[in-house]
Amino acid sequence: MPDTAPASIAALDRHGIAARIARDIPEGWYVNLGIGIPTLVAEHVPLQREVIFHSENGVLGVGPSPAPGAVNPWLINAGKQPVTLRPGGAFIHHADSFAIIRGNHLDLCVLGAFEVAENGDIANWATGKNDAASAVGGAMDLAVGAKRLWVAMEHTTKDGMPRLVERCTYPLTASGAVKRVYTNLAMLEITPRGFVVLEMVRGLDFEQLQRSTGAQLFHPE
Amino acid sequence: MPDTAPASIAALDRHGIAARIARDIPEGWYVNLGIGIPTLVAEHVPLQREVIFHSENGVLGVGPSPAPGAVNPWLINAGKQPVTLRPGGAFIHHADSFAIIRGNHLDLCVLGAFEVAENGDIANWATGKNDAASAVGGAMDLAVGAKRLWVAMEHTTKDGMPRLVERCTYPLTASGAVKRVYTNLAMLEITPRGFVVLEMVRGLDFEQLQRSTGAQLFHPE
Amino acid sequence: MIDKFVDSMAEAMAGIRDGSVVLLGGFGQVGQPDALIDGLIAQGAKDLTVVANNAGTGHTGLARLMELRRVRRIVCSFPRSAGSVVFEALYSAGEIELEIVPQGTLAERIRAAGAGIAAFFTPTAVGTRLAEGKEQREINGRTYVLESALAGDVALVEAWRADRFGNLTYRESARNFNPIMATAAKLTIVQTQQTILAGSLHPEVIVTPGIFVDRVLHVPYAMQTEMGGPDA
Amino acid sequence: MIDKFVDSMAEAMAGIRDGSVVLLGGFGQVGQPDALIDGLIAQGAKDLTVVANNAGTGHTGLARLMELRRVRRIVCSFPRSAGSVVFEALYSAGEIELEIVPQGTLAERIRAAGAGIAAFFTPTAVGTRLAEGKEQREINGRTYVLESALAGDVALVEAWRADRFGNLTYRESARNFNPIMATAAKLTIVQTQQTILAGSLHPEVIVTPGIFVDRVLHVPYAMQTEMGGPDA
Repeated sequence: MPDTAPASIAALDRHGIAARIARDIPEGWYVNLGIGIPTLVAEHVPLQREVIFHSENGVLGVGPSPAPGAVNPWLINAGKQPVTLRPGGAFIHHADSFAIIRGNHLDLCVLGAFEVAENGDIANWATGKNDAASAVGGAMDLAVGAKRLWVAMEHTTKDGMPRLVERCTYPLTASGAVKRVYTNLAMLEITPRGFVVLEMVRGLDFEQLQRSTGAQLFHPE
Repeated sequence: MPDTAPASIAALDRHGIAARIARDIPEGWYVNLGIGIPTLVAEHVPLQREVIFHSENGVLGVGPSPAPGAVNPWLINAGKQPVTLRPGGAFIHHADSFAIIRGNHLDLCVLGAFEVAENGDIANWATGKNDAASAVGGAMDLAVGAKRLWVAMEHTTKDGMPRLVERCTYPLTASGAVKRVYTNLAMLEITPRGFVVLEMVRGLDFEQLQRSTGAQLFHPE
Repeated sequence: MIDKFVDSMAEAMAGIRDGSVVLLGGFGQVGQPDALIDGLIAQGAKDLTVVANNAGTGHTGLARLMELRRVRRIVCSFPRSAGSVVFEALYSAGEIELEIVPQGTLAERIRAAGAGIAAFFTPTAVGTRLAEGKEQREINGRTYVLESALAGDVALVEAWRADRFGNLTYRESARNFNPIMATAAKLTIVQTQQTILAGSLHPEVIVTPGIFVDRVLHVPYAMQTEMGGPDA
Repeated sequence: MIDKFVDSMAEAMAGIRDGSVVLLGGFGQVGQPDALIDGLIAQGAKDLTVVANNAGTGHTGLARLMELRRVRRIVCSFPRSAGSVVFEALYSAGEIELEIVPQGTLAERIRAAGAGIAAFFTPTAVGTRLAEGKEQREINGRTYVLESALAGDVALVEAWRADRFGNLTYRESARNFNPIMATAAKLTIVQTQQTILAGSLHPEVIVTPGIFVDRVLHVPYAMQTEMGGPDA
């Protein structure tokens, strides 16, 4: 395909976003992965690079999914999927698990989101004022507690509406918490200026990315 | 000796006070014993009557002192004496240990005191305003946290001054906390009326006890 | 001799009153005291407030208790999930009250109740809908919201092993809310998979000391899954 | 490969700065990180604030650190005890600051720092000299006092067993303040009696998960008692 056609944009799929995030996680970090694309990140961290995955339900050292037939019914992650335990893992109770989260001990949390604003606000748990029974789970604790909050999401909605915005329209999960956003199109850092584009996928230019974004984008200084 | 002479008062010694308290502790209670006379209480609870003694430094199920030569240097009580562990015992950390205390889970705490007032105030940690470096330890937590606070002490000072008073003169450990006082002369309950005398030692009459006490005494209703 | 084992579900459930606040251990299906929830269904108490992470799935257990209109109010972090059909129907019909609490705040409020802490300042939910109307305060340059202790009348707990003193261990991720709920209720009732009848658990590995436990019912897992509980 | 073991006391103590707040585990002599305290004495940091249950005894360990005028301030529950001669001399000479905290409040303030709780309402000390000047509030008919989190720059911890991930267990009553102090400092340094070199501790019996631990030094007990520490 010719390089100039829109179809040549090498947008990432869900695993592509997860793999891109995995590249930025060094050995030795303690990391919590939210539901959705974030959960896929673990699959892209090589087992020999020791990263300790934490799950809200009191598991440190979450390992890969078990083989079919080897499922342990007592061992699930926060997404309620069966998992395994890696060497060095530990079981703790819920108050201790959230002491880890709230107490700023996690090096990183990766969450999905509906919207991220240029001031670092994140909305990822409820879609409107009427949705009073939305499930917040541990997202608010994770968003304020981890040393770094990164978001993994599609750059726009299925209808093409931007998810990176000036101000969130959905109910907030936390204010001013997001440090980085990894989308199918780009990797952006949130700075006092706003969204700074650190990487774009092949075939995409800055103006195209700006048109898919609901807030001003900046080049790195 | 004739029954009427003052010398015939069968005042209790320290072990006598401890033994009297031990009689009132039923099987199954969780009990914290302070330093001094209270610590002796455990010796007077028969081993077949299962009482679980708690120590602030994270021990549940404190047992008798070890035999000489069988001292375990890792196992002490809050008075820093070597102890043993009884069946059913558990080790916990300090925050969990004081969660037990503050959270109202102990059936009983027995403390020593300098003074107890008729309103249940207790003073047991510092003797004056100048004594700014006094050691409070866990006494304040125990006094407010246990379901029942009993005090074990001599009825008067060595100089004959009353320790049961209208208002404490020493710095308080807790206000309105004491339920019962066991002394070398009597056992008294603290009620909305004040000190009610439930028992006196043999040879002592109510008027004599009143003269040794700095607050009004009452008969049971 | 101290012996917290009870012989029947009826004995385990005795005295639970209408209007009680009931703390339910478990996260999803794991660590949930399924047999005791069935026992509570049979016991009959109503007008309950249930504190749990989830609002039940399918038509069994907590969902069944709600379906029978025995739950007036639920306090949880994750009400709507796959299979939460009973909750959703009751909620949209206005037949159940809901208090949503962030999961860590829920855990800490329960832990505070057990530890004698009346209230605490947490950074979670500041600036969000769930902090609206709550006292906020800036401490060392950061804003915190005041949350209060959440105590229960009854806690239903699933343990892995228990001894006659009520000392408990849990299995893997089934630990979750169980240890903190055990500390926060006036009456803590435990179902355990295994019992240490001849002696006691090792003092270094006990997660919940017996001081927090009132009654223990032995519910071997096979019995529980095949028959829905020992009395079913 | 994650490996939190360090090979020398110098490596264990690297970077501790003047003016640090140092949390010292232990209750009396039990669970006290004696070798690490000796290491801190050798390391040289001064103008320290020490948080510990006791204020040292005799002329070794914490007492020695104070005697060398390296401790500006001590926060503890039980300053004056048999043998606290160095503390008493410094205190009556006005050469050390003292903050007395009830033992349970001390433990809870440390735990709060590790758990991201900025402050909490406790019933302890209400109506006493130790609550004077502090915010008080009636909650559900009872009066509570507001206490704030107490964080450290450095925690010195004594463990029984440690693995390369920094997971720890403790021995009997040597557990005491160690697990909560491990959670509450920017830099947590551990001395351990035993190491699990070939693998890792059992996940059900770990008391302190490695996430709280930065450095582990292997200090077998005999070495420690006979020689005053591996580098002494």
